[in-house]
Amino acid sequence: MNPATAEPALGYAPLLLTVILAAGFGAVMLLLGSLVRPSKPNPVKALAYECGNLPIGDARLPMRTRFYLFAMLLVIFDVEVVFLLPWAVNFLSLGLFGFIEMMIFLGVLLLGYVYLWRNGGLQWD
Amino acid sequence: MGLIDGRFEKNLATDAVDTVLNLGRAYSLWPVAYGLACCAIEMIHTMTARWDLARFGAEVFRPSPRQADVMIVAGTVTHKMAPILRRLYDQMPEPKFVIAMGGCATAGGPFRTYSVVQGVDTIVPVDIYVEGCPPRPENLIRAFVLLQERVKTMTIAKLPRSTEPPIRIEA
Amino acid sequence: MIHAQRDIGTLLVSDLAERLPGAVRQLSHSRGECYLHVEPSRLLEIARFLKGEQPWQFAFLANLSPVDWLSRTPRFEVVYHLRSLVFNYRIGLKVDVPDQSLSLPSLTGVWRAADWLEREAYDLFGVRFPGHPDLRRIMMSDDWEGHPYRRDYPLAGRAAE
Amino acid sequence: MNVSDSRLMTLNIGPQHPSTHGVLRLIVELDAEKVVTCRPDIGYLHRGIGKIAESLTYEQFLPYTDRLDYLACFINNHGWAMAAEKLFGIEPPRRAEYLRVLLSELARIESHLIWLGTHLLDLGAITPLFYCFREKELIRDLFEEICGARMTHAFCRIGGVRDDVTPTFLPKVREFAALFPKALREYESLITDNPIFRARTRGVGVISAERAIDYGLSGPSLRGSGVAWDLRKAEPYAAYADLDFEIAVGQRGDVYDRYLVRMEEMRQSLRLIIQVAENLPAGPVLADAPQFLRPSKAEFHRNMQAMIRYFHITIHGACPPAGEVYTAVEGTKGEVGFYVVSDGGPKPIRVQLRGPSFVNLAALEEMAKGQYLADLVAIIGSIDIVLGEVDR
Repeated sequence: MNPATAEPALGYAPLLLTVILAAGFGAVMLLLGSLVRPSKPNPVKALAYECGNLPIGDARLPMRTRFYLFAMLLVIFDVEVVFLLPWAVNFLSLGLFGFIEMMIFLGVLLLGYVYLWRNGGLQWD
Repeated sequence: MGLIDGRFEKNLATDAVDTVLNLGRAYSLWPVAYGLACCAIEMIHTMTARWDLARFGAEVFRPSPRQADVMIVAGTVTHKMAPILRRLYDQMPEPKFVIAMGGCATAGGPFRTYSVVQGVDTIVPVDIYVEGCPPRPENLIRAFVLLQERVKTMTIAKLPRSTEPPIRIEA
Repeated sequence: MIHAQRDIGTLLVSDLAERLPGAVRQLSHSRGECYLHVEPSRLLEIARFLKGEQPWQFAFLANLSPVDWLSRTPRFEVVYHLRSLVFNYRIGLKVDVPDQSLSLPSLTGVWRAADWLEREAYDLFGVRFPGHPDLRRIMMSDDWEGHPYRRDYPLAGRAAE
Repeated sequence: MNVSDSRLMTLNIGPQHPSTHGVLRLIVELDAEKVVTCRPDIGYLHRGIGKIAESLTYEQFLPYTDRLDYLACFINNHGWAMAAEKLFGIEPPRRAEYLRVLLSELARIESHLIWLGTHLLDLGAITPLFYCFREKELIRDLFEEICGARMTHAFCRIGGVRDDVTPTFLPKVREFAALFPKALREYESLITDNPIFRARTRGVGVISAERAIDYGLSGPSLRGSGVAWDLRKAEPYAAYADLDFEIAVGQRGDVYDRYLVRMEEMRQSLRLIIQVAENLPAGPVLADAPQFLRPSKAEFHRNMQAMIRYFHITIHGACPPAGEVYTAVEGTKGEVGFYVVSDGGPKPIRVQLRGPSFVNLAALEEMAKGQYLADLVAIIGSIDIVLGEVDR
């Protein structure tokens, strides 16, 4: 029975443990920080920093959709990289099958990228 | 400062915590990138390879005051600049220090005019004054060494009522 | 034909006497430089003439500096330094600022460089330039009273400050 | 593109900002990424140096000119000394003229090096800053060798230079002159053909020759647009007339051409330095105009009249004949002008300092209109402003 695909004996417990450990580590660090660091709040410190001036203008502005499009592109190609990671870890065990599967995945996304580039999605204005 | 500052008398535990905190603060004094005039050029020289402020852990010039510990006032402070300088100082997190670099920041320098603040200590509390117009890089490095000594004397323990003896003026 | 810098002044005065009579009061020399004393009312005319005319083409406004003579009437005088890059000529215009209006026509229409130079002249001396698109203080903060470069303004600033 | 006002974002690029090269504040209105208007707000370093000049004698004011364009201090001193000499009617000796050219060109290279370092730093490349400062330190050592100060040396005097150069100075200058071309090639290999640098600077911040002249631009900002105007050639002063060098001129007037102009200018400065180091005439370095200048120290110790005259001139200052003079030298940013009016007294009654950075900065709004915000940073770097000269 191939160990990788077998039902893990402890179920998903190890996964839960790592999540708790990771989150816990972060939380403890932040808590310790709030205990130790000096905190002297004052109204000027709470002001938005604008190169030394009083903040002018308003941050709530209608943003152009261009920004939103670039954000979406980032998400797509980042998630693509996330999928590469597990493959890279089990590269040998997955063998040729995994390789071909991944190449198809990358090919599809590459097609999307070329389509995007062709249609001027990467141009700013 | 959180829950433990100024709460306990000076004892073994606070000394240990002090040592750790002060070690971290003294050797990573991040200056805010804030050059006003001619002294700023000498400040950049101190940062680059030959004078190498990195040996003292202070080569990271943070553009935003939010991530800085030291404000080096390098140049002439004018009345138009004073409120901005004060606001930048207020927007820096504690513990923060000020180095008044050069004659202009220390006492107005050669510019005794209508538009120049005669010394930045009328605006922000200054820790170290550096003489020179502009000071040589060695002066600025000496200022950082002095500042590190001062940082090492900081403590979280409860300070007794008044630390220095009152100044007695002989009759 | 490019003239020698020495006799630019005389040639210019004679040329101006023909085309813009009465615009130039006198010609003065100082250390080898020639200065045209210009009627304040005719300043704009002369400026366009000096910049546009083919034989001169003073297209470069190098400097604009008011001078406060304090005890003399009229008290202020503005000195313009012009250069002709094509012929490498150099001339100075001296214009007395009329005391009651304390203003001279703005030359931003003729040279773009005059924009900031006039704002500085207004800020530090109080000489107004009607016709300037955006005449406000450039050096001092907007709520500053008084004009610091005047000779009756104390160097170390007024106590009220 | 009808831009309703509500969509414009007002951005404060304030006095404390890494890319404003000092305490310059820009109020920029942005339409998403494009600059709609960009109004500079200056005066944060206004020290009133022109007014200080009215309360000092000509010799006392000289160190203040160091603090105008504090990247190339010697060139300002040179300008002020020339203005005073013209007023007094003094002629500095040949050796002093040659030394002034040598030191001015060293100061020019030093200023262009810090321009290159910080300009590239703003565009995101930190390596050139450390490369340029390596050579800049060598130049500072040269100045320190002859006058003890690294930066604000006030080494010029009315009537010449303060002292003769030390015997080891010229060999060190030759050493520097031998080493610097290699360093220049090193910078150019890093930057000139770098595709990112080209993408960030080619066609950015364009200004035509006519508009540049109309705005009164001078120096590399003007020559970048194709106008071959350099005061060292147009009005040869000091020893520039008998030295041969070319003026670097660009074509398109964009950020990249201004970069090429300044790099070529460094080479021409080096040529000048080598020529002066080769045929430096012998002789005194300070003119002796008894009625205006102080006698030499040797003379001071020898006879009584010289001592009296020494103290008199030191305390009351020498009185030039009444008159006015406008002297301009080719600074690193452009035409550094001194308009001095004297009524015959020991102190000038009016000194107007023409700061090229002040005049060049006025053209920033036109260059930046319609460009991206990131390009605004490149344009500021390419005009190369120094706030000491902008605010005076």
